[in-house]
Amino acid sequence: MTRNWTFVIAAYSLTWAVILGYLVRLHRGRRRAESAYDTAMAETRAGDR
Amino acid sequence: MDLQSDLPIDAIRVARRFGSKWVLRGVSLRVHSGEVVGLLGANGSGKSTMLRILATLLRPNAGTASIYGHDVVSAADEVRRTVGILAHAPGLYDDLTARENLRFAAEMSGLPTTDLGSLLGEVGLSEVADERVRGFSSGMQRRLAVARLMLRRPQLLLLDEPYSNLDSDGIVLMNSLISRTARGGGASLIVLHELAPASGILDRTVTIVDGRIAKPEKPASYRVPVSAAGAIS
Amino acid sequence: MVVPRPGAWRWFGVFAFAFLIFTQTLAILTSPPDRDMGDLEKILYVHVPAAWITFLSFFVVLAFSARYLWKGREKDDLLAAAAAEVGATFNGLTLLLGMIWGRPAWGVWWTWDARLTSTLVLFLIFVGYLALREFVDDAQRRAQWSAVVGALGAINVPIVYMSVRWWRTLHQIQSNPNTMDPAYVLGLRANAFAFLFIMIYFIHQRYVIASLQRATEHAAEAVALGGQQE
Amino acid sequence: MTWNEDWGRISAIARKDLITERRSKAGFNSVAALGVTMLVLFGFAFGPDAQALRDAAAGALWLAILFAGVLAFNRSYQVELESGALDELLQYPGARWTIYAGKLISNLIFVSLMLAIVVAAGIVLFQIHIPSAWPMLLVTLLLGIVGLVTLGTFYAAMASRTRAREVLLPLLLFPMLVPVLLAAMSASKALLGGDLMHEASAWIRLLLGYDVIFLVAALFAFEHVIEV
Repeated sequence: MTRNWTFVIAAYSLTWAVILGYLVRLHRGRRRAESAYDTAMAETRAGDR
Repeated sequence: MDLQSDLPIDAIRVARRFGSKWVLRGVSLRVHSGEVVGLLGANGSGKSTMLRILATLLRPNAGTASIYGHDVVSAADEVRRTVGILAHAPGLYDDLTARENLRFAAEMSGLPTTDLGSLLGEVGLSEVADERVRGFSSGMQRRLAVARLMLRRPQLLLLDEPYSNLDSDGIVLMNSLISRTARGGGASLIVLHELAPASGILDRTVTIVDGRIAKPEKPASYRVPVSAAGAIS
Repeated sequence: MVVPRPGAWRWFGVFAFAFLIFTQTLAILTSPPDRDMGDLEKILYVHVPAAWITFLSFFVVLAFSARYLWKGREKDDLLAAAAAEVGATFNGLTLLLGMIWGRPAWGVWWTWDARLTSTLVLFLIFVGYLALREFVDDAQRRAQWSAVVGALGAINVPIVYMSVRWWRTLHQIQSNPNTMDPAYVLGLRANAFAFLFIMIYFIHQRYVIASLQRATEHAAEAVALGGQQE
Repeated sequence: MTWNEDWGRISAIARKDLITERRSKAGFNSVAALGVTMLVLFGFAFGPDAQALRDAAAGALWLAILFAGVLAFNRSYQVELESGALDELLQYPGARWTIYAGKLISNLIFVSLMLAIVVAAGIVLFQIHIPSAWPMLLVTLLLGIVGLVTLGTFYAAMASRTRAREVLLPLLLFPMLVPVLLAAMSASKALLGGDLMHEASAWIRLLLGYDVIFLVAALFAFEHVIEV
């Protein structure tokens, strides 16, 4: 049964790697999207003048 | 919408982009019954895009347009019954003969397929009626496309550089179709590069500059060719 | 378009992750080793919830795709896309966890049973869905096409499952909570809820990114049209 | 919008497509040749043992038809995209599903003819004994083709108008076709082996159900696919 612990550990590390990896991806994507949005809004205000 | 909603063309601030590039930035255009209007502008100024929107082939990203009171997005089917577009590409099937191409158009429009021979005669294609379109010159293909337009008798003609590749006979043919449509209460919007072939039939021109209609009173950076400008009036 | 701003959602995310850590610890510590499988059963607490979440998120894709086709609202398109991406992520995870489970339990990395095979086909369907979104540039066209592809793909999933099951009925009958030890059931349910919260948080985050991008385009539109828009 | 008008459009499109295909014979010939070539390659993969060949025959036949079919579906829209004919097609008033129905009919005839050639080649190359239940086999072939063409014609309407049509069509289509291929292969294999387990009829029912579901879905959804 000791051999099975490798599989259990592999499964849990994989799960956390995928979930945290996706979380990081989302956070980066969000930061990029927010800065692009703020830039675009600044241009809009500049265009109004 | 308003009292003039049955105008042949009533476009309000039509805008369209491709990717992030805005080709039309709010074009408002009205065309009245019986009018023949030329649409001018530099290459890439959005003239063809405007025609395609009015013909329901593209949807505007913003703004509205209606054809005889029918919205080009929500009432596209009604618009298609009244509009005929002559696009850049002839839209013919290379492996069908001229007659078969016309018959296909008639069947698709629910029209009788009996008078195709005389129609082909009218555009001067009788002799090649049963030859495949693949061997046609671009002028002959243009004539066949004109015949297809005549077959469907649209109330509103949307013509994209209709004179390109046409000889003088072809130009006369084209102009007679345009003026016949105008006399019958229809209208035409014609994308033009040079005004000369259309000089006798245009009522007015509008110019698209930078995705908008240039104001007629203050001339924009776009110059109408001097030789042609005299012919408008 | 209204841009969703963070607020309560940030706390929801913190809660979802805290809850997941809690339920996984609980499941690992409290579940007794299985008579036949030993400690291997602990994989189930991640594998089974991941599989449930996969199917649930694709049901979400179907729902939003159908509503997009019905009402034509941009929001539904973005939500369907977000759910598809999250679902495909969990789908890939499910498949890999299944292999990690299958190797010690059955002696093979892969077997062609109905659940495994239809999960793989589902993954391929939604890889196609995401590829279609990549390859279509026009926003309206992309929305319409992917809504249709998403809806048809979701319709296909039960048919795939049925056909693969007929093709090969080899493996264990679907385990049903009544026959299982209550200790496992509690662990599974708790983890399923934790995964559900994570899924909701991910879909929302992905949706926020997409709407920010869309709002950026709309802002550029206002500039391009020179204030003719109201 | 009478049924007559709709039928006029459907038959006009189907007739137009078939005439075009007949005149450019190269298209049909090369697609059919590809199907037969695939069979030969499958023969190398599974042969030369006669029994192994017979066991693999049903699968090889369907895969050959599938790959050749994908080419046919993209070609079917290629004709419209050349010289802007699709724009012209969309200019005609009337219901959009008629365009799909017309293309469906012409593709059905096209793929059925191809199937006849591939099956004839398969009977020779894979040393197939024609079973006594051949009418059932014919039904299986037809239902399988209908499923294949229904979704192929539908997805090609999208894929052929993207940058990556060669990759995108199989990527979208093949996973969707899993039930059709499984059912058609299993039923064909069972029937070729004499259907000792009486499983063919269950597969044929599955094929029928699949065909009906996706035919209806495609007819309804086509408008959303072609209009933009």
